[in-house]
Amino acid sequence: MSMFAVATAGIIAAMTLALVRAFAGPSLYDRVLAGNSFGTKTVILIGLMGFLTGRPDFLDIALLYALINFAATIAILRFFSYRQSSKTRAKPMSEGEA
Amino acid sequence: MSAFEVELTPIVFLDLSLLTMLILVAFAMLRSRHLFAVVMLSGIYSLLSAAFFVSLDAVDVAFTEAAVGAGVSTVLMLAGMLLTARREKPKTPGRAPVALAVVFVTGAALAYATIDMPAFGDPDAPANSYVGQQYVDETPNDIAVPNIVTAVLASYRGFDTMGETMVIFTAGVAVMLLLGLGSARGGREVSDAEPEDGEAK
Amino acid sequence: MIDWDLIRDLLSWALFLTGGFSVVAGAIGLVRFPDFFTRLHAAGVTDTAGAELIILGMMIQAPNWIVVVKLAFIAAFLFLTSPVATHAIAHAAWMVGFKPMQGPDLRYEGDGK
Amino acid sequence: MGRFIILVLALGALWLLLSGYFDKPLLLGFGAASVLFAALMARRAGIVDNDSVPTGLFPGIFGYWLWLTFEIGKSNIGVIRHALAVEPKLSPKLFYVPCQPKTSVGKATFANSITLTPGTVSVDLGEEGILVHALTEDFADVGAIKEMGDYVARIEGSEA
Repeated sequence: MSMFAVATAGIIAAMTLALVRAFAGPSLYDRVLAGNSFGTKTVILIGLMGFLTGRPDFLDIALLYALINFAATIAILRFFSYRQSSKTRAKPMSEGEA
Repeated sequence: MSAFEVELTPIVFLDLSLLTMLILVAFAMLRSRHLFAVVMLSGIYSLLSAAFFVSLDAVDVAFTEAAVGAGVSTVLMLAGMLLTARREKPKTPGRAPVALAVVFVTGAALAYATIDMPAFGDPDAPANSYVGQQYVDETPNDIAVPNIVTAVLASYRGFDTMGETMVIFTAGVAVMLLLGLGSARGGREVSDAEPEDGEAK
Repeated sequence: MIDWDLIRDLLSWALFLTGGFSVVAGAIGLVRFPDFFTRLHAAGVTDTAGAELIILGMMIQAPNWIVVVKLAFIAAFLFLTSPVATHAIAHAAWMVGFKPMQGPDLRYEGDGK
Repeated sequence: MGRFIILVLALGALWLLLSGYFDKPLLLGFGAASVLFAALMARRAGIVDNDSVPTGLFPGIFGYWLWLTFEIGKSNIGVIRHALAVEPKLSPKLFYVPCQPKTSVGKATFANSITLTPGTVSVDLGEEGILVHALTEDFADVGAIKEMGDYVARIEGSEA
């Protein structure tokens, strides 16, 4: 039982728990949070995987994942705020008409 | 050809748990009627499958999966959500025996086909026994690119991946046009609608 | 004569154990805590203590300097981006009108008695 | 122009450290070309300013990071205790903290430091300061958070 296996087991357990939160919700933002947290765990998992197989050369991918996970979270939230602002802009107009 | 000898290393446990999580996420996506939840779960699905690709040594596929699956397609699906409702219409429980039968027959055929496959990493497998070793040996001398996958794709297979190269070339040209690199002045001057913003910056 | 390999192993065992423990504890908090804003704090534990400790443990075990450098970049990148992502989620929820639970009896504001 | 040179040097160092090639002319040439391309694009987009190349923060930021690491460690223990407690006694609280740093980089550093220490998350930046959500009353320690802001204000330098 190597130390990397122990850490990997911890990450897998935490991933399962994050999945529970992503399934349960209840709100949209809970799911985004769970997804972001899941991404961080994936980054560490890929790093650990390299050490488990004795070839820690795949860290470039972990680095790329860290970048993409961040960019994707920001993109999703930008999208929500865009949707929200278009909604609030539409609202007073329809009220004014009514 | 080779008997299945399953050695329970940590990597096997890792693969098993990744696959289990993939199945769980897939079922949750099928069950959920909340479309935003489905989009977020599909992002998680991409992350999981990318991790699984890394475990299978398919690093280049994992790269693509991470960029396209977890990044671009999530945003595209969200953009698609703008055009539709937030919840899926409840539908009558599945009555599609033909579809189910097709899925089962295809799945069984695929599972049957894996029996003939050589074991993972078998030195006598077709993939390892013909010219593969030669490429591995010669690439560092032929081309000064350290990544053999890149060298094979861009150089040795330059002709049969011509279509692929064309796509990349087209994408590059499109990016250059968007950035305005073609014009001598470096793009048109674009002024902001509100002058206050421009001054504040 | 000091056995450097043993010290290295012991050190990274300690880092992996504490790091793995923090990751799991953060995930437990992510599931257990009552509302969205409190869950943010639990996710923060995973992102800071958990991730950085495990990466530090890997750095100690790295076979050559380039692996150390890459791990250092991952650590620095998580250190710089995780608060931005957490804040972005919190701010987005706040702007939409999510109100956090407040006070020791976990009541929403304006919820009445 | 000074900032541009610093950006090129930083990107070049990043490329060298991540690739690990020091003796292959072809690859080094590609690396130099990509570094220059990225830097020129950043310049053309007009984002080579104090926000993206915060030269004012150095070198004081290293001491601050060291100090922050200990703060993060302390508050992590607190949050983990609540996460694993049989009956967690949470008392979430929203409150404003005055924001001492004046530059945009300083404000961002301060707000991110608040978020980075578990137990407190910065939610919004308004006229009254930074709106902070804390997990319990203990974490809602305005004095300690203000201390952090003072530290950032000391090292932030000027906007120029």
